[in-house]
Amino acid sequence: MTTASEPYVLNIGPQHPSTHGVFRLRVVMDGERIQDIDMVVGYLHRSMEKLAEERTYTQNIPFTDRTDYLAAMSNNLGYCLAVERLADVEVPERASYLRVIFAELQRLASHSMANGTFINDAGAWQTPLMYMFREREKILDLFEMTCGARLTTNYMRIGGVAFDPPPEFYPAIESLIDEMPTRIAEYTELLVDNEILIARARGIGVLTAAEAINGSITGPMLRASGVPWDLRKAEPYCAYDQFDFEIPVGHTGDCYDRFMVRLEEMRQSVRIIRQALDGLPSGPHKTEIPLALRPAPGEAYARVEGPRGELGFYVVSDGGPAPARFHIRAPSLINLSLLRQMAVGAALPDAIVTLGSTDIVVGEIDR
Amino acid sequence: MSSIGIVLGFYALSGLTIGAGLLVFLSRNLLHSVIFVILAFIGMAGLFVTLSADFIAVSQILIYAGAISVLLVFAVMLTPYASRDNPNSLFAPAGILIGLGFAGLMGFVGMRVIWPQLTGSDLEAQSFTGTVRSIGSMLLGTYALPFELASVLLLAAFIGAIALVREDEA
Amino acid sequence: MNPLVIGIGHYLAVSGAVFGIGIAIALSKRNAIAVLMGIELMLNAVNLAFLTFSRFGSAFGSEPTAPLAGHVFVVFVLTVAAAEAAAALAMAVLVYRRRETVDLDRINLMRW
Amino acid sequence: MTAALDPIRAARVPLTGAKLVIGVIALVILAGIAGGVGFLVVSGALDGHWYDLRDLGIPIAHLRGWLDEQNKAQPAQLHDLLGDHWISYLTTALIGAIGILSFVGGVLLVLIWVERRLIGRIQVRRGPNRVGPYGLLQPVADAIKLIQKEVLIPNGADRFLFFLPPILVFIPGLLVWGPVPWAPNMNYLDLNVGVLYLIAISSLATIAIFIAGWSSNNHYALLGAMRTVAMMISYEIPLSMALVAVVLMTGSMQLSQIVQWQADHNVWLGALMPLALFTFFFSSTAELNRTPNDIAEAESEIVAGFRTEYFGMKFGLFYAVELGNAVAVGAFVTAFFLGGWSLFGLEQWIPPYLIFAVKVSSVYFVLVWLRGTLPRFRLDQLMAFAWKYLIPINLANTVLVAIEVTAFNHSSLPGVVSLGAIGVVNLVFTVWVARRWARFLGYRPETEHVLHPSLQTQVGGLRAAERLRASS
Repeated sequence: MTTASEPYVLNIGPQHPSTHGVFRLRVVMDGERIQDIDMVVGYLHRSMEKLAEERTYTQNIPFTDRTDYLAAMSNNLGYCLAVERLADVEVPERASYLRVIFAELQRLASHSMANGTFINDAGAWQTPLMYMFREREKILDLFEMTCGARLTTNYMRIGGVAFDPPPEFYPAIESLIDEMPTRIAEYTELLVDNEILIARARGIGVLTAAEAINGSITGPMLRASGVPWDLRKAEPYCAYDQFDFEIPVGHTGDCYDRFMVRLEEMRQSVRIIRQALDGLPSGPHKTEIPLALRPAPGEAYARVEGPRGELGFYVVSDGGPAPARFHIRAPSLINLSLLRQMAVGAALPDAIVTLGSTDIVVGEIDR
Repeated sequence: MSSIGIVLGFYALSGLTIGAGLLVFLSRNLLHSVIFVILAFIGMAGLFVTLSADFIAVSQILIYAGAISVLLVFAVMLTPYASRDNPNSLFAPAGILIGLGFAGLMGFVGMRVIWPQLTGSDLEAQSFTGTVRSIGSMLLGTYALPFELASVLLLAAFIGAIALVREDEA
Repeated sequence: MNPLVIGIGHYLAVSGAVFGIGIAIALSKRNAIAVLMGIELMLNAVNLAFLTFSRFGSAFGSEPTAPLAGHVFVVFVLTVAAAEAAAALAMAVLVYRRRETVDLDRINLMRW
Repeated sequence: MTAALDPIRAARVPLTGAKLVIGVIALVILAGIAGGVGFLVVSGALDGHWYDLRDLGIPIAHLRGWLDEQNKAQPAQLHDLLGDHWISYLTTALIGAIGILSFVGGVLLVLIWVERRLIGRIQVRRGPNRVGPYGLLQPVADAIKLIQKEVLIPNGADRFLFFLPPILVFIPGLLVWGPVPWAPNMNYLDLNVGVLYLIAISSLATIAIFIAGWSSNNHYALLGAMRTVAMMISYEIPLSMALVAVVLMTGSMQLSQIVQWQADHNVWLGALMPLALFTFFFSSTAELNRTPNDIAEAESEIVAGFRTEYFGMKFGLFYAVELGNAVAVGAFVTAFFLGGWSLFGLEQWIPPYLIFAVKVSSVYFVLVWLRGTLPRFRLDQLMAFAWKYLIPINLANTVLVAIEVTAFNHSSLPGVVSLGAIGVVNLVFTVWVARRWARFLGYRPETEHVLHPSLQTQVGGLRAAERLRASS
């Protein structure tokens, strides 16, 4: 005999505290159990990939800020790498180092945000989020110091970076990098050993390595599932092959592992920034390129390890000043695609925690 | 009992109880009638207080207003929308007549019989100041067997309810 | 009867009225849950009568604690009421699951 | 640069000479007042007089005596109808009710500010600091905003049932303050079934919340209501069992007697029965819907639970009741487990109600602290914790306490020895049973605990993943 209770539809979003933006989950529930999830995206669609075909290569850089607005630097970097590959532009050594520094700072900021909101979704009343925001603030101040903007940085240029950091940048980043390990230790002390967090996140939203690879999951989610894969090591770009760092790899692929992998990656980022600062070469920060760059007809794909995963930019040139085709491989969208598999059969709170652990940015999903 | 507080309290509370009881009967919506039945339970608890039965009054609120009413609301929720109205059956006229007859009979008997009751100062003397201790010692002394039986009954009802509503795991 | 001197009669009248309402509800409602509410009201009325006699009549017992026997009975009635409510509501839910209704007029498998 | 970014550090003002002098003067004045009061107390000039403000019950008793004198002068007719004491009863009842209500109301207004400031401090920010000095008028501004809001009813909601719940939760929220023992003679509603009364009154709120969730015609509200009801019903049992231990130990259900017992034996029940204290506190947080048990209004999951559709002053009532209940829980934890108004004899010098208020505030602070720190459990975890964990070990605890009380009542040992033995036994029992039972239920911190990610330097795909898996 079964219950006569009927499944009902719960609309989580588009306005909901834990969808991290305008994104809607149409959940079919039986009591508190989730029977089906329908992900409705597109509320933030701005048609960026099409718009990019109307603008010059340089004009497109600000667009990439606005896809993943929590990791603008990484997006800038990926796009510039793709165009550089297309147009065969050489990047000075100093620019590569600066790119690494800023991409890793961005990773720190983004992972702070991801872990903070994850704990928030698990129910902590904003305190861990505020703690992590404290460090993120300082990183954003560094961005502001260098390029005048905090979120939509528009800092990388084709052939280098827009500005050399000002002199006051160096003491500020030194103090931040010195402080950061103690702060991460503080988070570890506050959160990692927390019984409630373990109870909420252990064994929830498990993805095995095979499932993750089948779903073309990338980034911390893939690493949490136990696959040692990181583009910075597998296919080093910029100057990553000159730095010494390690890839944190999780054990079970649950939400807790994702949290831990992100926390560990923050430590590794600090390590990379430290090495890059110590070895920062002098020289020009940019190769001059023509205002209207006209690459030879052809196509290029460049990928970087963004905070959320493999961030790929595919650019096709027909010889004109604007890309003929432009496509972004957005890790948020692809990581989100397995939410249904992870959350069906779980309870509603578990689904929310799982969603929090996938660390989506709706601007990147919808582009 | 002629002190003005008790007299006023008695009339107010009996009015509340009987009125709420009538509204239980008259409400069209089953959930509204659950609300009114809770009100009747609370009025009844007030009447118990006027009888200086403090323990029973508080237990009444705890068990009826706190527990049984939640069970009632749960049962209403678990049944579908269609049966959330409160219709009368074919027996309604007969039922109302029997109810009226019984109420009239009891009222008549209560008012007409000269009860061998305590009055005045004897009644004041017997006002129970603390009933808990006595009830406790009686429950575990004179009435120990019924008390144990009652606990067995509760356990049986508990297990029975779970067994009835439980879904098969398989 | 002096309306300003409350005695057994007044309480019994209230008890009778509530009991009558309970009977009327229990007999005339079609919904099983409403019937259960009627029964609970009747039990309450009985409790009131118990407590009334316990309060007003020490003539019914000789021991000093004897009047409180009424209270003890009420405790038992409360117990039974709680048990009964749980079991009856479980049955109502079960009947609903099996037959998709809690309408007592339509639960007539055992009529004849 | 970094200092300016840290709001707390930037807010710290250096200590100036003028401030130091003012502080020293204030301390001297305070010491003088304290000394004067101490002299008065020691000389016994205060004891029992109407101006003995150490216990507001004494002036009230004097007032009653005076009013009863006046009562004799009334016309005989009125006297026949209303009796000897009606003026004094009426007056003291009014004074008590107004006193408690205004205290609770005032405390609520202040506590909204306190809670927000404290949470702000915990979260490395400042909290409300714009409206009035130090943001003190923020609750008033909030209340004005709430009152101004338009009254809307959700589509398809049951009008009658939608308006009822804020009132229905408000009544028990006030009634629960009746039996609070403020001081030896300050008990407004000193029922001899006080403990039972508390449980009964707190169970009334369940139905109101259920109706609130159902009548809103909103899935989130219904989910929240279901969660609340499930949790409140479940946690009422361990809560009552913790109180059973208290009642067994003190032999009374009267709150004033419970506090008096603790004062007489110079001991806090929380020290004697740590398990009961923990159970009561944890279950109260569940009944209150506060972190870590705030699943009923889990913001990140079901928006605001049963009160999703409530706004304006209806929401304000829910909010006020919730806050008031948090303070009330502080009061009851204090009365049952932290010795109430007693402080090892110091209540002769310090007004007992001040001791009580300080204890209540500290419990409330713990509640705020928890709210600012912990994530939240899941519904089934909480249910399992109540039914599988708290209830069995509290049953065992009840039996243990019953045995101890019998031994205590029959022993002729001095109180220090016997109560100390009871405390030690209970502590050992609590720790041992808590651990054993958790193990029995399958809690394995060694295997399920923190697993730090392994650090790799080589990349690879699925095969590498399998290799890693096999090696770990």
